[in-house]
Amino acid sequence: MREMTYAEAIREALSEEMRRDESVFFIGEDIGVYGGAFGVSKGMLAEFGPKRVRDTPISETAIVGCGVGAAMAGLRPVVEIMFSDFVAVAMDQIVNQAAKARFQFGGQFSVPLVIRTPSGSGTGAAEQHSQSLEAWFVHTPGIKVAVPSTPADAKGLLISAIRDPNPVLFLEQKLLYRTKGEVPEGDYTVPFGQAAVRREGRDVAVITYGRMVARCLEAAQAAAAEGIEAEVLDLRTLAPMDREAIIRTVKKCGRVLIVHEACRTGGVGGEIAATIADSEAFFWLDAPVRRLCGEDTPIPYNRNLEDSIVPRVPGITEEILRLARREASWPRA
Amino acid sequence: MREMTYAEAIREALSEEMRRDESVFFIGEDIGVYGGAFGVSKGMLAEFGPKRVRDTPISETAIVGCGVGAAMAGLRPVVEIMFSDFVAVAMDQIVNQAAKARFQFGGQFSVPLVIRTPSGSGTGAAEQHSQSLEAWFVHTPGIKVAVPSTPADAKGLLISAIRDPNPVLFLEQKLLYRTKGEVPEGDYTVPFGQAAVRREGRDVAVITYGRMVARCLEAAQAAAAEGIEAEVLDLRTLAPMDREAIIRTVKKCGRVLIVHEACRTGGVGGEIAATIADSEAFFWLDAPVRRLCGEDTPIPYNRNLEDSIVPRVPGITEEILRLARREASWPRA
Amino acid sequence: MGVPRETLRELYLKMAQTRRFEETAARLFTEGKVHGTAHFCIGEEATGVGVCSALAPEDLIAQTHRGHNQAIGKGMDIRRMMAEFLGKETGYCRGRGGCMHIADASVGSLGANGIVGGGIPIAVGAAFAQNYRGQDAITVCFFGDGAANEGAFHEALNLASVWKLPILFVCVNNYYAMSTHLSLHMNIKDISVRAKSYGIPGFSLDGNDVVAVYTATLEAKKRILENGPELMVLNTYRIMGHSKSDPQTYRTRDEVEAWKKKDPLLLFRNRLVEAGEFLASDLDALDAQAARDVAEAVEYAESSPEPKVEEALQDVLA
Amino acid sequence: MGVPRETLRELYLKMAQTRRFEETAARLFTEGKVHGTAHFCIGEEATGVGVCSALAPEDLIAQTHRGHNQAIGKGMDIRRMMAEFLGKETGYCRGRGGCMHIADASVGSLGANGIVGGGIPIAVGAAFAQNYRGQDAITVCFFGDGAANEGAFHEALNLASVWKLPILFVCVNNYYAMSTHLSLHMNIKDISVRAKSYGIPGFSLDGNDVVAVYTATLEAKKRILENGPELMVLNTYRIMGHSKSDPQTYRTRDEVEAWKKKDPLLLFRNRLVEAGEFLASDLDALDAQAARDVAEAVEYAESSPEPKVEEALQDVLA
Ligand SMILES: Cc1ncc(C[n+]2csc(CCOP(=O)(O)OP(=O)(O)O)c2C)c(N)n1
Ligand SMILES: Cc1ncc(C[n+]2csc(CCOP(=O)(O)OP(=O)(O)O)c2C)c(N)n1
Ligand SMILES: [Mg+2]
Ligand SMILES: [Mg+2]
Repeated sequence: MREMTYAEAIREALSEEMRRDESVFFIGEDIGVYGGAFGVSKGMLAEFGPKRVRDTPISETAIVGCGVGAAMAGLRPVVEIMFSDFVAVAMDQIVNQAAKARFQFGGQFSVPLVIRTPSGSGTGAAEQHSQSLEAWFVHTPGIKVAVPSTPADAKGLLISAIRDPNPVLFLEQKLLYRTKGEVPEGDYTVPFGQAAVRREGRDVAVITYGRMVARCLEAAQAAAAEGIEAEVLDLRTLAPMDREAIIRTVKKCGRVLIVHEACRTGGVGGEIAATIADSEAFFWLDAPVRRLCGEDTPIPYNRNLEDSIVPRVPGITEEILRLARREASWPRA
Repeated sequence: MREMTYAEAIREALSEEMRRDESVFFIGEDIGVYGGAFGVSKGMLAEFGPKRVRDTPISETAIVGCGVGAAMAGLRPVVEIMFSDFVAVAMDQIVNQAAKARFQFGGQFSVPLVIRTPSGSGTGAAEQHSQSLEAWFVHTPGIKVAVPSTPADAKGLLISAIRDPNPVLFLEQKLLYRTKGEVPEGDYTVPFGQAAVRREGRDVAVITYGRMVARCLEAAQAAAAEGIEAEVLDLRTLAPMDREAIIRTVKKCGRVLIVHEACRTGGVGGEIAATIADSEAFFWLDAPVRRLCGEDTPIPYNRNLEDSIVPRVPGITEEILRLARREASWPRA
Repeated sequence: MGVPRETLRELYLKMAQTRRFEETAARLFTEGKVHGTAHFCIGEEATGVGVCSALAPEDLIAQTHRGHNQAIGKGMDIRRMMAEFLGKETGYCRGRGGCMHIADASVGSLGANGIVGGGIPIAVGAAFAQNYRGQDAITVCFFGDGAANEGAFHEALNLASVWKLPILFVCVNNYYAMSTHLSLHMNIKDISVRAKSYGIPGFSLDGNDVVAVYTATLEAKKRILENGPELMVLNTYRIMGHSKSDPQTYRTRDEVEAWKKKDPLLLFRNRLVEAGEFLASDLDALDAQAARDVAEAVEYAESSPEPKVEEALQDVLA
Repeated sequence: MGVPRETLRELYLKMAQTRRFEETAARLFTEGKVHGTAHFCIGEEATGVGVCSALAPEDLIAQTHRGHNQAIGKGMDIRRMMAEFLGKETGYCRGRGGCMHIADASVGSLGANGIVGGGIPIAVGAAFAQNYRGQDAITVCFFGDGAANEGAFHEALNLASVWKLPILFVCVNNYYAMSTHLSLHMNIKDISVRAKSYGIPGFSLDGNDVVAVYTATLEAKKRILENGPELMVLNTYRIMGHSKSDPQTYRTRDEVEAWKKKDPLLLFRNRLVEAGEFLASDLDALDAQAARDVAEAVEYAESSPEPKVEEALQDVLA
C-alpha cells in the first residue's frame, strides 16, 4: 500500500470529500495560499478555488458560527481552528450552539460540521499553543470527538466525520503530521466508536489514544523484552468511546494503564478509569487502575521542561513493568 | 446562630470583603440597580456606589478580561457571569489568560480574580442556561473551583476565594439561592481543598458536591430507615480536590457512590473514581465504583424531562441500597 | 402608504396576534402554568412583523430571545408556538427548547437563541450557504442593542462584509439590555454608525412604524442581493419587564408611559383608519381573529401531550 | 523635530537594539539554538519604540506576539529577553513563556500574548485599575490589524469607552494577518474608523515615522487622561515572514522591496543626519552600541542555566 504522512492523509480525505460532494467546503485562517499553519491544505486553494477554500479573518467565533449556520442551512462545512487552544475563543459556538442546536430545536436541524484543529505539545509553542483539550468536549453531549493516531485513521475518520450529521471535533496530533504510514486509496471510512487493538498482549492493558499510541507501543516493545506482554488499545474516538473494547482488554489483562498527553486531573483518563471501575471489568482487576498523563500544569516553553511533563517511553515502560510485577506503590492522594 | 439564605450569605461575604479591602470591586451584567439576575447583589450598589459595583455591557470576554487585567495590576476583582453557561463566551480569558498568566510569565504576576456564576438546572431555563460545567475547569491547571453546598460554606468559601492570590471559579448553585442555613457572623474562611463529612456512616460512601449534597443526605436518611448507614462527603472545592478525604471515606465504607448533577461522561465523577481506583483505597473496595450523574444530554425545557435527567432522591437511595446489599448489576458499557 | 392593502391587513393581523399571544402567555405565567421564563416584545411588534413580512419563504431568519413578533412575522404556527411555551410534545421543539428556542425550519427560521449575540455568526453561516448555492435569497439576523456589544456581533458583521454575504443585520434597539440603559452600555447614541467599521451601509429608523420597517426591508433586500450586507437599526421600546421576574427599578413610570403613547399597534390602527384603508370595524374584526387564533392555540397546547420521559435522551445526536 | 536631542538618541538606540536583537535571534534560529517559534517586527520598530518611549514608568503596556520593539521601548532588559528566547532560567519568564510571552512587571509590561486579541481586554482591566486608584497613568494596548477582527477587540474598546478608561489602543497595521492581506480580512481601508463604533477619537498615522509616533503618543496621553480612550492606528509593514516558518507565497517581492525603502530605521537615520541633529558617525556609534548590547545579551543568555526539570511544576498557582 502507499505510504503517506498524516497531514497528507488528512488533505486527501478532505479533498476527496470535496470532489465527491459539492456541499463540502473549507474555511479557516490562512488555509488558502499559505496552506494552513501546518501545511495540511497546501494546494487545495489551487484545486478548489476561493469559493470552497476560503481564508477568514482572525475571528474564531465567526468561523465556527459560520460553520454552524451553513450546516443548519444544509451544507457540510469543514472549519479549521489554527491551534486547538483557540477553541476557547469559539467555545460558545461549539458547545452552546453546535452541540445544542439539534436537541434544543426538537430535532428540526442537524449540524454536520467538522472542526479540524491541531492539538498537543512538543513544538516549543508554550502555554497557549500546546494544550490537549479533548476532555472538555467529551463532557459536552451533542458533539463527537476524534483523535486519530495514524495516517490511515486520519483519513478514514475524517471521511466519517464529514459524512456524519453531527458536529465533530477532529483533534489532529500536531507531532504526527509528518509521520508516515500506509493509507488505503479512495473511499473508505473508519467508524466512530470503535477502538483498535494496536498490539495484542495478556499482562497489562494499556489504554491510550492520539500521539501517545506510538509511545505506548514502543514501551510495550520494551516491556516485551522483559517478558511482559502489554496490550495496547487505541481509542481512536473519545465520543463516542468504545467502552466495550475497554472492558474487554481489562478483563483480558487484569491490569490497566491509561496514558494520555492531556493533563491528568479531569482528563479523559478519569472517564476511562470510571468506566472500568463501574463495570464487570472491576471484578477482573488484579491491581489498581493506573493513569500516566500529562502533569497538571500549563505547557512550558523550554524544551526540557516541556518534555518532562508529558508521558515518555521510559516512564510508560516502567509503569507497565511495575503493574505486571505488582510492584506499583499506590500514592495516598 | 443566625439563619440566612445562600444568596444572602454570598452577599454578606462579598460586602464584608469590600468593606475590609478597598481593592475589592465587583462588576458584571445587571448587578447594580437590578441586583443581579438572582438578586444576589441587591442593595450593594447603594452601599458601595458605582465605582465599586459596576454594571457592564453584555461582553463576557471583556468582563472577565477586565478582571484579569485589574488583578494583574494589583486589584481584587470579583466578576459575575450571569449564568455559568456564558463562561463559554469568556472561555479564552478564563483558561488561556487567567489560568495561564502566572505560569507563563514565570511567576511575575498573580491573578487574584473571582468569577462568580450561578450553575445548574431546575429552573426551566433550558439548554443554554442550565449547565454544570465545573469539569472543564477542574481540568484547567491554574484555576481553582469552588461549589458551595450550604450558606455557611458559601460565605466562608467566597471569603477564601477573594483572598486567594489565584483565579477562582465560584460556582453558585442556582437552586440553593433561597435555601436557608446557619451562617457565622463576621470574618471566617472555609479553606479550599477540605471536604466535609456531612453525615457519618459505615456502609456506603457517597461522594458529592453542590446541590446534590442535600439530595444525598435525604437519600442517606431514607437508606438509614432500611438499616443502611451511608456516609456523605461534600467535596466543597473541586480544585483543589480533597483526595485524602475521598480515600478515607472509601476505605471506611468499602462501597462508593459518586453523585453529581453534571452529565456523567467526562464529569468530575470520573476524576473521583480514578482517584479511588488508583489509590490504596482500591484494596478496600468491596464493589465497583458507582456513578449516578446527570444524563449525557443538554438540559431540556419541559419540567418533567428536566427533572428526569438529574439524580433524584429515590434513585440515589436505590443505588445506596443496592450497593450495600451487593445487588448492583454492572452494565457492560 | 405605498403598500398593498392585503399586506397592510397581514401586518396588522400579525401584530395583533403577537400582542394577544404575549398577553395570553403572560396570563398563563401568572396562573402558574409555565415553568421557566419568557421575554415579551410588547411594544416592539412592528420590528419583527415588519421585517419578516417583507421576506420570501426562502429567506431565512435568526431570531432572538424576544422574538414572538419575528416568529409570527415569518409565518410560524401560533399553535405550535404556544405548545412549545407550555413545554408540550407538539411544540416546535417538542417541549425541549421552550420559547427561548423556538425554531421552524419549514418557514425558514433558524431558531431563537438563549445566548445573547450567539445567533449572529450562525446567521452569517446561513447567508454563506445561500450565497454558496447561488440562491436569490437573504438571511435576516435579529439581535438587540445589548447584543451589539458582544464580540460575536463584531466578528460576524466583519466576516459578512468581507465576503459580501446576503444578510440584513437588524438591531432591535429597545434602549435597554435587561436593566442597563443604552447610555450605560455604549458610548454612542446611534447604533447604526457601527456599520462603518465594516464598510457596509447602516441606517436607523423608527421601529414602531411597521410600514416604514416593512418598506425599508424590501428595499434593503434588493440592495443586499446586489451589494452585500447592511445594518438596520430599529428604535423601539420594551413595554413589559425584561423577563417574567423584573422589578423594573431601572426606569421611570413616566418613561414607560411616554412610550406607551407610541404603541406600534395603536399607531398603525390610527393611521390605517385615518388613511381610509380600513374601517375601525375591519380592524376590530382582525383583533377578534387574533384573539380567536390565540385562544385556539392555547386550547391546542393545553390539550397536547407532555413529552415522554422515556424519550428524554432523543435528538442529542442525529 | 520638536523632540529633545536626548530623546532622539534614545529612540534611535532602541530601534537599533530591536533590529539587532531580532537579526541575532533569527540567526540563532538558523543555528538550531532555539526550539519554538518567534515573530519578528523588523520594519515595524518605530511603532513600539515610538509609543513606549513616550510613556512614564507607571504607564502600563500590553504587548503582542510581535513585540520586541514594544519591550525594548518600555525599557526591558535585552539580556533577560534573550535569555527567555533561549528558554533559560534567567529569562523574564524563567524559560516558561518564550518570546511570545515576555513580560516585565518592573517596567510596566503586562506581557505579550499568544492569543491574537487576547491581551486587549486585559489591558482594559489594567486601565481600570489605574483609574480606580486615581493614578495619573495610562495603559497602552498593542494589537495587530488582524487582531482588530477578534470579538475581544470590540468588547474591550466598547467597555473602555463606556467607562472612559485611560487607555490608548494602538493598532499596529502591517497590512497582513499572517498570510491574509487587510483587503481579505476587512472591508475597510482605514482601521481607525472603528473608533466611531465606540464614540472615541481614532486616527491613523505613518507607523514608520518614529518621531510622529512618539509625538502623537505624548499628545494622546494628555487627552486620554482627560477624556478617556483613543484608537491610534500605525500603518507599517512586516519585512520578515510571519514567523520562522513562512514561505511568503502571499505577497510579491516587489511589495516587500518597496517597503524596504521605507525602512523606519533608515528613514530616521537620514532624517537625523539631514536635520543636523546627529552626525552619521554618532549614529554608527549607537549602532555599534546596540550590537554590543545584543552580543552581550547572547553571551548572558547562552551562559545562563537551563530551568530545572524538578521545578517544572512551580508557579502553576501562587
Ligand atoms: C451571553 C449572554 N449574556 C447574558 C445573557 C443574559 N441576558 C439575556 S437577555 C439579556 C439582555 C439582552 O439585551 P438586548 O440584546 O438589548 O435584547 P433585549 O432583551 O433588550 O431584547 C441578557 C443580559 C445571555 N442570555 N447571554
Ligand atoms: C486567537 C488566535 N487566533 C489565531 C492565532 C494564530 N496567529 C498568530 S499571529 C496571527 C496573525 C496576527 O495578525 P495581526 O494581528 O495583524 O498581527 P501581526 O502578526 O501582523 O503582527 C495569527 C493568525 C492566534 N495566535 N490566536
Ligand atoms: Mg435591548
Ligand atoms: Mg498584521
